[in-house]
Amino acid sequence: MASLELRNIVKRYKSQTVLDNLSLTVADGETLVLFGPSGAGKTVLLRLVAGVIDPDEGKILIGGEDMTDLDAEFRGVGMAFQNFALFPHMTAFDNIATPLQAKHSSQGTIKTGVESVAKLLKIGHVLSHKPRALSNGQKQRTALARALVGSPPLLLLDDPLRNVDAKLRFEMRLELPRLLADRGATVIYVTQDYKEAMALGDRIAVMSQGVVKQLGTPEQIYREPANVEIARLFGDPTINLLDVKPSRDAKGIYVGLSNVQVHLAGAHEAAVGRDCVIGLRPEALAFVDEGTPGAIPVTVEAETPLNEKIVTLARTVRGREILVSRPSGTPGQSEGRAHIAVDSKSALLFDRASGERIGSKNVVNLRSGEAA
Amino acid sequence: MEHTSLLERILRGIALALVVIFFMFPIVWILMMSFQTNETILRIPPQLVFEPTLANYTALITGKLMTAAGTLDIAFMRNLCNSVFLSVTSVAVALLLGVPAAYAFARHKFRGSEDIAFTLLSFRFAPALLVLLPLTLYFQKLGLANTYIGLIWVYQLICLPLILWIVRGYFEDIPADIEYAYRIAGHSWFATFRKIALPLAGPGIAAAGLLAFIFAWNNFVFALVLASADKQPVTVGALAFITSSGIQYGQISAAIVLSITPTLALALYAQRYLVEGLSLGAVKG
Amino acid sequence: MHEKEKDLIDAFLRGQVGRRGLIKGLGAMGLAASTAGTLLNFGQTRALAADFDWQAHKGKTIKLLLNKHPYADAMIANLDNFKKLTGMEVVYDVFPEDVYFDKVTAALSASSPEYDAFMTGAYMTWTYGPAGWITDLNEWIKDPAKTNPKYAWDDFLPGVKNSCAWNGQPGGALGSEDAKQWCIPWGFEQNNITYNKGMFDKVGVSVPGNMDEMVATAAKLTKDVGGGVYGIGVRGSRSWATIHPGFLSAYANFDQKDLNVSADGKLSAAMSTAESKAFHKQWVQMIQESGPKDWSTYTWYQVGTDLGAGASAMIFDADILGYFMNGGDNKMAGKLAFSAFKANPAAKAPTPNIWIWSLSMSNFSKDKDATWYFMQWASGPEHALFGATKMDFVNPVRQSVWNDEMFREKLNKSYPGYVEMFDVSAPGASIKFTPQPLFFDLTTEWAATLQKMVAKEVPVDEGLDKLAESINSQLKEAGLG
Amino acid sequence: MTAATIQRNRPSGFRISKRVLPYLLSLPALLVCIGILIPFFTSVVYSFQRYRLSQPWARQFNWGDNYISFFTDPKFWNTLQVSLLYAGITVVLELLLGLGIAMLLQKRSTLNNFISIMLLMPLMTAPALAALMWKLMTNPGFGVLSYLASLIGLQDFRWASSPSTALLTVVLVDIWVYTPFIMILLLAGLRSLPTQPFEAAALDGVPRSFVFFRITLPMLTPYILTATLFRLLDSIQQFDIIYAMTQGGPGDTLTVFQVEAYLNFFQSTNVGRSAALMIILWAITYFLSNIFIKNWLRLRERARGQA
Repeated sequence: MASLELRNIVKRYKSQTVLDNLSLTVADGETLVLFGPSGAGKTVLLRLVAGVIDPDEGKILIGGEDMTDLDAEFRGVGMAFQNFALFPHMTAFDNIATPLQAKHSSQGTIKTGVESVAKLLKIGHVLSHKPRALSNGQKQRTALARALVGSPPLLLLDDPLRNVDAKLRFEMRLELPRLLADRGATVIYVTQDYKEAMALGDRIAVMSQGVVKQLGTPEQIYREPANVEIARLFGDPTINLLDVKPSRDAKGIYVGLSNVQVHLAGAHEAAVGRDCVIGLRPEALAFVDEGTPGAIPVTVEAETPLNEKIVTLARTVRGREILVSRPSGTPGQSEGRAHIAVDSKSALLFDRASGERIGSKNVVNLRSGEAA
Repeated sequence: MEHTSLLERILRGIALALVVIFFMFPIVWILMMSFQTNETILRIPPQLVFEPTLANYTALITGKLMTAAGTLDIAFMRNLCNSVFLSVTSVAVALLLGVPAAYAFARHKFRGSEDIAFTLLSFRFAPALLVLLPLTLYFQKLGLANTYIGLIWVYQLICLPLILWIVRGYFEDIPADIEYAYRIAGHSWFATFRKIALPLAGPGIAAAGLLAFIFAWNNFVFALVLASADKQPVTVGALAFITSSGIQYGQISAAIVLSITPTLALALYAQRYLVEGLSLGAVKG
Repeated sequence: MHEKEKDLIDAFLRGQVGRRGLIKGLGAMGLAASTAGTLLNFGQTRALAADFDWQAHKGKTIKLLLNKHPYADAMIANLDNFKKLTGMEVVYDVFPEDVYFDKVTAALSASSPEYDAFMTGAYMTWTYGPAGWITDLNEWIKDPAKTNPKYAWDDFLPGVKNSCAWNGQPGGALGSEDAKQWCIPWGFEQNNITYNKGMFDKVGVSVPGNMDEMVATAAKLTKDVGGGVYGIGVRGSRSWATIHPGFLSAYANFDQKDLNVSADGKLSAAMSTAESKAFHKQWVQMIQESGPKDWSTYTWYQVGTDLGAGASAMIFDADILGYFMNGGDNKMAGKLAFSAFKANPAAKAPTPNIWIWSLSMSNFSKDKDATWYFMQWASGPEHALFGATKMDFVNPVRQSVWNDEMFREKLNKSYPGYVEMFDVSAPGASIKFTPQPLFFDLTTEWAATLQKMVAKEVPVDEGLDKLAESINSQLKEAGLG
Repeated sequence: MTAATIQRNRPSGFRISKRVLPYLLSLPALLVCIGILIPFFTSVVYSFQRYRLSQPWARQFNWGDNYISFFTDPKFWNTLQVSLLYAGITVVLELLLGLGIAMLLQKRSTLNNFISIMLLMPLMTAPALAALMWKLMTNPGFGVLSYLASLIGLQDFRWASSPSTALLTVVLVDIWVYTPFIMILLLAGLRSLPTQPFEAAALDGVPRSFVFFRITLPMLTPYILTATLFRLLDSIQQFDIIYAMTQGGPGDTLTVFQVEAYLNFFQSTNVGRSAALMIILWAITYFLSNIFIKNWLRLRERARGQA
């Protein structure tokens, strides 16, 4: 199989720097998700690895070998595009067969190869169709099949679920991890959907404006986001962010929320006395009875069932909105006055000016891309 | 456009009919003249009824023209063959040179590519005579005067910029990802060009080629200045019917009809490429 | 060939049998006249071979540039005899007249060695000669080693021959002592009247004898013939060709000139005289009243075609145009008649300006001696006679052909009045232009001015003054004025 | 796959560098055109000379004299005026007519497709021959158009032979030959427009004139620009039709640039003046095409940006 190493990649378009001195290592067999908003440079990065565009500076190593100056066809990677990029003048079969044809495989090998991957992706019945006769889902599977069919050691998947409907996306999100694991390939997966990122990634690299802001396991990213922005991107409903100024008393470090002192667990010493933003995941809040220590009085304004959970919009006495999430079927309050409590262990504190998280344990060395 | 009133449909029909009459009438009239002798053509006022004769076509095809001054040898069929040969070869060469260049301009934004592309296009707009006259001197020195090669070269002045400019638009309209996908699948740039870019731009290339063919076919002055009689196209050849014993109107008409026929046949054959090909969105760039 | 026939032809060539006797004799042997002609030429070929080494350039090839014209057709029809005589190969390019001279200019200005000899008009040599594109042919004509003794340079009509010789000085007299023979005349045209007898009889008019009568006759014809027929056909396109035929012939008859040449050789425009203005007025009036409606697009083709098709009642143009329209499948074939025309009542005789189709030798020819072999054959007495009697090579430029009874008889039979017309106008026939390199500038602008006058865009007097002014400034600019 | 198997896919032997490739692809086309550039510069040199073929001894550099003399030469100003007028009239009329016809034929149907191919026939007629055809048809005697004109009361209509109608006649021929060119480009454009905006407008009951001026025209602009560019620059250089019909006459009515330059070269053999005229014509076309292409590129960028 193949590991991937990017060293100090710089890519500019005209005066704009799209990738700024980016370094990244992906281990053999690992699935790395590139996550970030559009324009972050994810797709450019993928194309650099594929070899269809060239970096201005830096080196690309695949399987330990320098491939920077090698054209795409010599890199032996497989890629699926966000817009599928199917060849409109070829049947699905021929589309899928192109990587095998490039290897000058025999007709028989090609047929077997295409049909087996088509079966795996459940598109065996549309192989004779041209792309325009395929549904979006079928197109997406065809594109995926084409990327997989040559058993490439390195797979590049550029947001393959972006242009398919919700149902299919849901299905594929379940299917894909197994599929990728079975191939045993090294995978780089680009997405803008945090759930996809969480579901698929062994590690996630969160990108923004051409640099990796945070690199870590899905757990790390969720629990210890490097900054407010990342915290906001991961999680649905989005994290509650409230301005606070942590103080210290005998019991430890606390913040004031609606005149209630909420004590935080964990190492937050650095935050004391600074203008901060506190991040509270909706699921880290729970309805409690009045009188529970640290209970914050709120007014429930609305309640929305969201699949397996229920999201409640509440308002604090200072008028700040707050989202509370609880699993369906658990007790809660749907209107009127209520009290909520904070799971103090999961509270996150960010510097208000810079947005950086304060007191992180796993500070990422962003320049080298390696976790400290 | 769905709900059109009856009145509007009638008006549209009338407008279309007028258009067809204006553009087709001269063709029809020339077609009729080509089946008449000089005598019936010269009747005043002109008449619709006549006894058709194939004499004009016979004269053109056999190369024997009967006139007051005796039988003249005419080389009209030779002119026709020259036109076919010159136009086909020129367009073929222009495609061979222009399509890869158009691809380069479309896909690779290399240093100075816009300037070079514009320079190439501007050749299309240089007055032909400006280049042609000194060119005769150089051709003489290079031994290209009076050769088909020299002529085909000069014809590039008409064909190449047209093809370059139009085809470039088609290539730009093909999403780059489709080509990337093929490269990543393990194919060389040349295979990608051949198997992906060319087939996808095919109708556009055909339409551009057809337009270039029409312009090459219609050219008059290049061969006249640069080549001897045996290499003249049909546009020059049709003038041979203005003879000292009178203007052979019937034969001129037949010559015009014969000279339109090959391009028309080509256009009919390739008609789906012409409109649909052009509407791929390439002309807009 | 049978011995008897050979003997007969040889006897003819020795002068023992007259031409008519020859034809009769051959006819009795069952040969058609045309075959007899070819045989005759073949015999001449053998006779020529006896006195001159025609085979000196055997195996060589020369290439000609020809205009699509009956003269060229006649030459091509006889070409096999030349090939047999000399063992040379001749290839040729024929171009339609519409583009012919442009093709010549293109080839010569590129110094192309492709063509060895080409057809041209005498006017064109005023450009080609100074440009160094063509050769002075005196070098060959006067060299007995290179020219067949029977070539008979003196046989050429002097006026025509001299019109092809110019010393290269702007304004220099044609045919002067120091003149260079830029081309050899081949066939020529005088400008006279060809008219439709039937129409003249119907309306009851006779052939006009001067300009006033011509204007009146043309007007009457236009009014009375009916069927859209107009009175007089003359050329009118925006080209030198509009000036040189009838127009200049009549103009010269009033002793008017295009240019004045001063003692020190300077040129100046001469068309703004009172006489010139009076003549222009008459001419313009004639076209307005009785000319073709689209006169300004008329070249000799339209002028001729209209006459042949019965759309015009008379033309004042090249006599040979009338000749051609009187034959073939033209509607009016056989119904046309010819007459010389003297525009000025005070003049003694007609003074037709002439157009001379000639042969020139390219200066870029790679083998001029071989080319001359072709030229002397093509302009030689034998071919001239062949062309005149067997083909439509009118008007021949050799006196011997005009003296030939068979030729005169042929003309008299089918073209009544043609010979008389020729005889009347020939003494006064010559080129009436002043030779100078700006010939085409001058005549094109003159034609454009005429067009403006006919369209009433400018009064005649003013137009001529402007024309003279413009021409004077161009002459100055070119260092000639 | 191991590193070793990747190794096997490595290119061997000669390989074209990615940077060189585009130059390599465009080089042949460029070379062919550069060959034509040399005579262009020769013409520039001629234009700065006093150069008549018939007076080779007087040939010398007179630098800008050929150009300077144009300023005081009424013939030159007439040429400039006629050329611009001709180009302006033909392009505007052909554009309007071409757009109208394209809209009539917009709907895809067998009949419309057939008509659009039929309408291309004038374009396939060489302009030189088309001029000949129209000359035959406008002959005052047997010409059918003259006859038809006389039927509607235009006795004696003189077409190309009268200064007052000559321009009209050649413009008519130009329209006949080249409107199909514009028509086919605009038809292609119309048919490639997305349908949604039109459907939406129709549903909302937006007036048709509004749809035309606010939706159709703006979306069609790139096509219109291309068509106008090609036609305008061809039209200002028109030669075949005018030369074949009137040789620039009657009078100086139609002495457009190329006709004047052609006559200057082939009849007057005044190479210097001929070259100077064409250099000016070239400068005009270069200037115009520059404006058009700049706009065209900008429009295209914008269209791409939206996509």
